Amino acid sequence: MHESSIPFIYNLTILVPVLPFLAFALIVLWANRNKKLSAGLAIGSIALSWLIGWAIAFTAFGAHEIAEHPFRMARAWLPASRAWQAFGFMVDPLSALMLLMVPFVCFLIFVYSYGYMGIGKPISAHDQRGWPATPGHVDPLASRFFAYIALFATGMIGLVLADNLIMLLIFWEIMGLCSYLLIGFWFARTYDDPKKITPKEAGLKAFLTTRIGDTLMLAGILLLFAQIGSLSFNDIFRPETLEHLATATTHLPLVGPVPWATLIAILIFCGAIGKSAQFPLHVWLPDAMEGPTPVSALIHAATMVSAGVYLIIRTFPLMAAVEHGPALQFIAFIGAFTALFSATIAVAQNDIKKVLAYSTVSQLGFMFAALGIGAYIAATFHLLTHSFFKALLFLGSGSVIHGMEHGHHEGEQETSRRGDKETRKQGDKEVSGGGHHLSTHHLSTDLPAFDPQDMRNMGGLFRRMPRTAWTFIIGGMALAGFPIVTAGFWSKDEILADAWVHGHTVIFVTLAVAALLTAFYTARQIVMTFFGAPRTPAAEHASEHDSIFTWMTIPLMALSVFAIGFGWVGIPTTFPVLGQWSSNPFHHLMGSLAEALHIEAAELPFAATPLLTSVVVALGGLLLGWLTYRRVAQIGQRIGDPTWSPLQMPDPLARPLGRVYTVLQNKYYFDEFYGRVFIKGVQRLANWLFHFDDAWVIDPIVDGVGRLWRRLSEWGHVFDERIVDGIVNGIGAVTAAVGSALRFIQTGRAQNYLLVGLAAASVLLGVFLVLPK
Amino acid sequence: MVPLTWYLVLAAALFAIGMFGVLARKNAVAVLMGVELMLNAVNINLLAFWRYTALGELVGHAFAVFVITVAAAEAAVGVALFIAVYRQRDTVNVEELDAMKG
Amino acid sequence: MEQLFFILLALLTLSAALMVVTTRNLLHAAFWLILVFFGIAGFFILLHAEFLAVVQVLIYIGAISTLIIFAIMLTRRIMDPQQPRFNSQWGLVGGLAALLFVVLAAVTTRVAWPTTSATLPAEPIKQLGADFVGVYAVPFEVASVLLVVAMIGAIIIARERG
Amino acid sequence: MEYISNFFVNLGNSWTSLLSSFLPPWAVILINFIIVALLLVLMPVIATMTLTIMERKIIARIQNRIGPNRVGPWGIFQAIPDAIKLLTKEDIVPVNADKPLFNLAPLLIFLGAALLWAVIPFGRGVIGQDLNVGVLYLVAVGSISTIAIVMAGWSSNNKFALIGAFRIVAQLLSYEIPMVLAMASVVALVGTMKMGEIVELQSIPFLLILPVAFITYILAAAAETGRAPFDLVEADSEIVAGYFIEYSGLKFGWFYIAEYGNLLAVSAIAATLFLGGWRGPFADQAPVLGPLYFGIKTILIVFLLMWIRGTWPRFRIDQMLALAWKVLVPLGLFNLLWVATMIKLPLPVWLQWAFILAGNVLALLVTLTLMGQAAKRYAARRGMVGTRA
Repeated sequence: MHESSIPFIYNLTILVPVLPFLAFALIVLWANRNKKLSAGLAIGSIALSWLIGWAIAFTAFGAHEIAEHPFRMARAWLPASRAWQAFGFMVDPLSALMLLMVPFVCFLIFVYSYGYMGIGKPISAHDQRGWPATPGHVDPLASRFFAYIALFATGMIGLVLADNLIMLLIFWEIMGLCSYLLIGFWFARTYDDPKKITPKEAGLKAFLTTRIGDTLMLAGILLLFAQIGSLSFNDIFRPETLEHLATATTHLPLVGPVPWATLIAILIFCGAIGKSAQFPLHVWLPDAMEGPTPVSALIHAATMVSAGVYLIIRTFPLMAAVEHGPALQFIAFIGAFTALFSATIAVAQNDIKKVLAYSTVSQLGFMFAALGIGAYIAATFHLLTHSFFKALLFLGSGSVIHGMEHGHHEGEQETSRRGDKETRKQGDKEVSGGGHHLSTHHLSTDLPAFDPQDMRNMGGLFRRMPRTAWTFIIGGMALAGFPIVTAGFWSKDEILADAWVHGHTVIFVTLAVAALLTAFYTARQIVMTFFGAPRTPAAEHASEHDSIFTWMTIPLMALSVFAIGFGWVGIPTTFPVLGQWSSNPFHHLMGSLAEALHIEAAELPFAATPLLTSVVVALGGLLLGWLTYRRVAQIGQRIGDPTWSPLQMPDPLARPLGRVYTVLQNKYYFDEFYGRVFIKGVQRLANWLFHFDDAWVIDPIVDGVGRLWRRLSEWGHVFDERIVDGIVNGIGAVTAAVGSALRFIQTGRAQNYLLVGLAAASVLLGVFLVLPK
Repeated sequence: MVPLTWYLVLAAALFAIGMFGVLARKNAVAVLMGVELMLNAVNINLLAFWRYTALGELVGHAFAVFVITVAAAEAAVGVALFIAVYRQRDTVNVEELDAMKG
Repeated sequence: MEQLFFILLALLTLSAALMVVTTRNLLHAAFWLILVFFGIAGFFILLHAEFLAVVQVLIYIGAISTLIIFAIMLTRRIMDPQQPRFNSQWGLVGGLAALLFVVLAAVTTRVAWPTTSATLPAEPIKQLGADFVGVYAVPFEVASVLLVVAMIGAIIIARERG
Repeated sequence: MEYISNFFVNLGNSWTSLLSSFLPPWAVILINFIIVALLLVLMPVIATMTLTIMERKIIARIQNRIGPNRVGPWGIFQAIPDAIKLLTKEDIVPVNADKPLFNLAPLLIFLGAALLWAVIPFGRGVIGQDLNVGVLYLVAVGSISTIAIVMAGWSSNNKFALIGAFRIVAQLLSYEIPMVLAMASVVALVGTMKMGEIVELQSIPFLLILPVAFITYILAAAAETGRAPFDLVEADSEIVAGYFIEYSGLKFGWFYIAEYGNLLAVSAIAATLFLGGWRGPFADQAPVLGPLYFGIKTILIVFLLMWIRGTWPRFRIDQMLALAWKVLVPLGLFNLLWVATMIKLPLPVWLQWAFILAGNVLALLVTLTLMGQAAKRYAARRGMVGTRA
C-alpha cells in the first residue's frame, strides 16, 4: 500500500486501545470518588473506541488490498538481542472483524454495567465494600469496577490489534490480571456453604489455572524467538520462515524428532487452552461466574476466552505449518472433546450462569475443533457470532438474576408487611439467609440459602420480565442454532459442513452430538427460567421495572439484533434458495486474508448431510428439552408449606441417567480430582518435606552441628585470644606506623596536590620531549 | 607581521606566571586571579592559532567564548565560595583550609 | 611597527601579570590584573579579533574583575599587608613554573606550524552568531545552562543563612 | 557651496591632503589620530562647560528659582569661574589613602567618559572609528567607569566612599543588563553593531518602533550615569557624595567632567540609536546639517534627563534594584525576543515594524498595569496616602 493512499482513519488505530486505558487511568487517579463520573468516563471512552473501531473496520472491509498489506504502525521499544521489538499495532481483515465486535460488545456491556452496578442509586448504609449491593442501591466499589473493565477492554482491543507476539502477550497478561481482579471483585463475599467457592478463591483459581497455559505459551514464544529472531507476525508468517520451522526438527525425549513448528504450535496452543478454558484447564471458567455478571459477559463472550481462539486464528499459519500435523490434530481433538464433554456437564447444571459457562466452554471447543480441521473461516465466523449471542445470554442471565433479587427483596418486604408472626416465621424460613445483605433477624437454619441464580427457584419469568425473556430466548435460539434465522445456525452449520466435506467424520459426529446437547440444555434453561409457574415468591415478585433495567435491557436488544442478523453476512452462496441473494461478504473478507497467508480456504460445495444434521440436532434438541422440562415448569409455588422448596424437586433426567447424572452434576469430579491429585499431592509433599526437615534430618544435624561448634568455639576462644588478637594488633600497629609515616603527604592543601600534579605533568612532558618519536 | 611563535611564547609565559600564582599565593582570591591569568593565556593561544592556521572557520573564536563563559561561571562560584568560607572560618588563606588533612 | 607594538604590549602585560602574582596588596593585584586583561584585549585586536577584544573588556574587566574586587573588599579584614605573600612551596613552584615556560617555549618555537592562506571572513561576528546557533548550538546551550547553574549556585552558596 | 554642504568631511580631506604634501603617510595617520583623540577627549570638557549651566538653569526653573545670573548674560558664563575655582583649590590626599589608586581613579573615569565618543557618529562620515562591534564597545567602555569608581571608593579610605563604591557596583551591574537588552533589540532590528550603519538604516526613528527599548534605555542610562533619581551612588544626604567624597580640586574636577561627559554621551547614544542620529530634513543633500540635527536631538535627550532629575525623588536601593530586575530586565527580554521573532516572519518590512510597535505598546501597557497594581498593594499595605480605605 502506498504511503499516501492510507486512509486517515487508520492513524487513529492507536486510540482504540488507548482510550479505555485513559479512562482507567483517570478513574483510578482522579475520578474514583464520583461513581457517576467514573462510569461516564468508562462508557464515553469505550463509545469513542467503538466508533473509531467501526470506522476502521468498515474502511478495512472496503479495501481488499489490506489483506495483502496490512496497515501497521510500529515503534521500536524493546531491545531483544539483535532485534528490536516493536510497539506496534496492525489492522488486517481479522483485526478489523474483531474491531467490529470487541469494542461494540464492550460498549454494550459497559452500558449494561451502568444499570447493573446501580449507578445513580443511593448508597446503602449496610453495604460492605466487597459485597454485592442491596438491590436498589449502588455498589460501593462501582468506580473500581468501571476502572477494571476499562482496563479489560484495553487488554482485549490491544490484543486484537497487536502486530507481534510480545504485544499480544502483554495485553494477554493485562487481561489475565483484570480477570483475576474482576472475578474476585466481591472479594469480601462469603457463603454459608463452606464447599461453595468464594469470589476471592475463584479469582485465584482462574489466575493460577490460566497461568499454567500462559507459562507454556511463553515457552513457545521464546522458542519461536530463538528460532527466527523475530516475533512480528509479519516476519513469522513469511512462507520461507514457516517452511524453515516446519522442516527444522528438534529431538524431544520419548517422542523423537519433532518439527519446531509443531512443538511451538502446541506450546502456544496451551496458552489458548488456559485462556479459553479447554479441557483439561477448563475448571476455572465455571467458578469465574462468581464475578459480577457483566464480567461474565466480558470474560466469556467478547473477550478473554475468545482471546485464546483469536490467538490460534492469528497464528494459524504457524499451527498449519506442518500439513495435517500433530499440532492441528491435537487442537482438533482437544476442541471436539471439550465441546462434547462440557456440553454434557451443562445439561446437569442448575445455576443459570454455570450452564452458560459450560456452554461457552463447549462452543469454544467447537471453534478449536473447526480450527483443527482447517476450517479457518468457519471458526472465525463462529467466534464472532458466538460473542454476540453469548454476551446477550450472559447479560440476559444477569438481568434475570437482578430481577430475582428484586423479587426476593419485594417478597421479603411483603412477608414482613403481613405482620402475622406465624406466617412471618414461615416466610423467614422460606426465603431467608440467601441475601448476604440480610439483617440479623433473618437466620436460616434448616433450609439452604436462597440462591437467585438457581434455575429451580425461577419459572414463569416470561410474564414478569418480557424484555429480558424475549432477548434471552433469541440468544438461546442462536446458541442452539435455530435454523435459518439465527446467527448460530449459520456459523455452526459451516463448521459441520467443513468437517463433513473434508472427511473428518469423527469430529463431525462429535460436534453433532454436542450441538444436539447444546440445543437440549438451551431449551431446558429457557423452559425452567421463563415458562410455567413461578416456583418461589422471589420469582413471583420478580420485575424489570426499576430504572436500572432500562440501562440493562437496551444492550440486550441491541445484541439480540446482532445475534440474529450477524449470521446473514456469512450465508454460503451455495446454500439453496437463500444463497442466490447472498454474496457471503464474510467469507470473501476472511478469504482474502487466508489467501494472503497462503491458507487453503475455498468456499465449500453445498452438502445436504451436514445441513440436515444441523437442522435436526437443533430442532430435535430444542424439542427434547421442551418435552422433558415442560412438566417441571408447571410445578408451582406451594405457599404456606414451610418444608417445601423447589430445590428438593428432582430433575427429570436424574432417574433415567442414574449415577451418570450425579457424575455430570459434579462436573465429572474434575475439581475434586485436581484437588486430590495436584493440590493434596503438593500439600502432602510439602508436609512431608516439613517433617523431613523438622524431625529426622535437618534438626538433628543442626543440633549436632551446634554442639560441635560449641566445642570448637571453646577451643577457638583460646586460639583467638593468643594468636589472632596478636596478629590483629600487630597489623594494626604496623598500619598505624605506616599511616603516620605517610601522613605528611596528605597535607589537605590543594596547592600541594596541584604542585604534585604540575611536577608529574612536567616530567611527562620532559619524557615526551626526550624520548625518540 | 608578528610570527605565531611570539604569541605562543607570550601565552606560555602568561600561563607559567598564572600557574605560579595558583600554586604559590596564600590568599584564595589571589589563587583565583592566577587561574584567570592561565585561562587568558589559553585564550591567546586559541585566537593566535585561529589567526594563523584556521582563519576560515571560527573555531578559535567559539572556543575562546566558551572559555570566557566558563571563566565567568568559575569566578562567580569561586567568589561565592570564598565568601562562604570566610564567613565560616574567618580566613581565605589556602594554607589554613586543610580540612582534608590526613 | 606592529612588532614593536607587540613587544611593548607584551612587556606591559607580562610585567603586569608578574605584579598580579607578586604584589602584597591584593587590591593592587586586582588592578594589575585589569591591566593584564586590557593588554590581552590589545593582543586580540592585533589578532583581528575585535569582537573578542570587546568581549574581553566587557566580561573580564566589567564582570570578573569586579567580582574579584568585591571578594577582596568583603574579606578585607584578613588583608594584612604584613602577611607573607607566598606559601612555603613558592620557591619550588617558581622553579617549576620557569622550567615549564622554558619547555613550552622550546616546544612551540621548534614546531613548524602550518599556516593558512585563507583571508579574514568578511563578517566574522555574523558568522560567529550563526555558528553559535548552528554548529555550536549544543555547546552554546550547555554553556548557558552552566551560567545559570553557576549563578544560582553562587547565590545559594554566598547567601547568609539566618 | 559644494564644499560647505559637506563641510566637515571636506575639511578633513583638505587637511589630510595638506599634511600629505610634506609628511610621510604614517606621520599623517599619527597626527590625524592625535587630533581626533584630542577632539574626543575635549568632548567631556565641552559637555561640562555647557551642560552645567544648562542643568542649573533648568533645575532652577523647575524649582522656581532663577539660577546662576551673575556671569555674563543670564549667567551663561558661570562655568568659567567655577572651573577656575576648581583649578586653584588645594589638592588634598588623605593620609591613609592608597595613593597610586587614589590618583589613578580620576584619570580612569575620565578615560571611560572620553572613549565613549570614539564610535558616535556626528554626521555621515564624521565618526572617530566606525567599529564593527560599535554597540558592544560602548557597553564595554562603560564598565571601565565601574572600575574607576570602585578604585576611587576604595583608595579614599573612607567609609562613605566605600559604601558609595559598593552601591555603584550593584547599580551599574544591574542596569547594564536592561541597557544592553535595549541596545540589543536595536541591533537585532538592523542586524549590525556599527553605529554609522545603524543611523543609515534608520529610515524612521526607532523610537517610533521600539518605544519600550527607548524608555528602558533612558532609565538605564540615568542609572548608569548615577543621576537622580538613581543617584544613590553619591546621595549627598545619605553618604555625602559617596565615592568622590575625599577628592578635591582638579581631581574632583575630573569626576565632575566625567559625569557630564557621560551624560552627554548616553544622550548622544540614545539620539543615535533611537532618534535617527544625524538624520533629518535635507541632511542627505547637505550633510553639514547632520551634526546640527545630531546636536539638537542630543540636547533634547539631555533635557529629558534633567527634567527627570529635577522632578523625581530618589529611589531607595531595594526599589532601584527591584525596578531593574523585576521590571526592566523582563521587559527588555520580552522586547528582544519579540523583535527577534518578528524580523524572522516572512512579511514586508513595514508590517514587521508595525507588529514590533504593537508588541511594544502592549508590553508597555501590561507593565504599567502590573506596576500600578503593585504600587496600590504596596500603598495599601503601608496605609499610605491616596489609597481608598
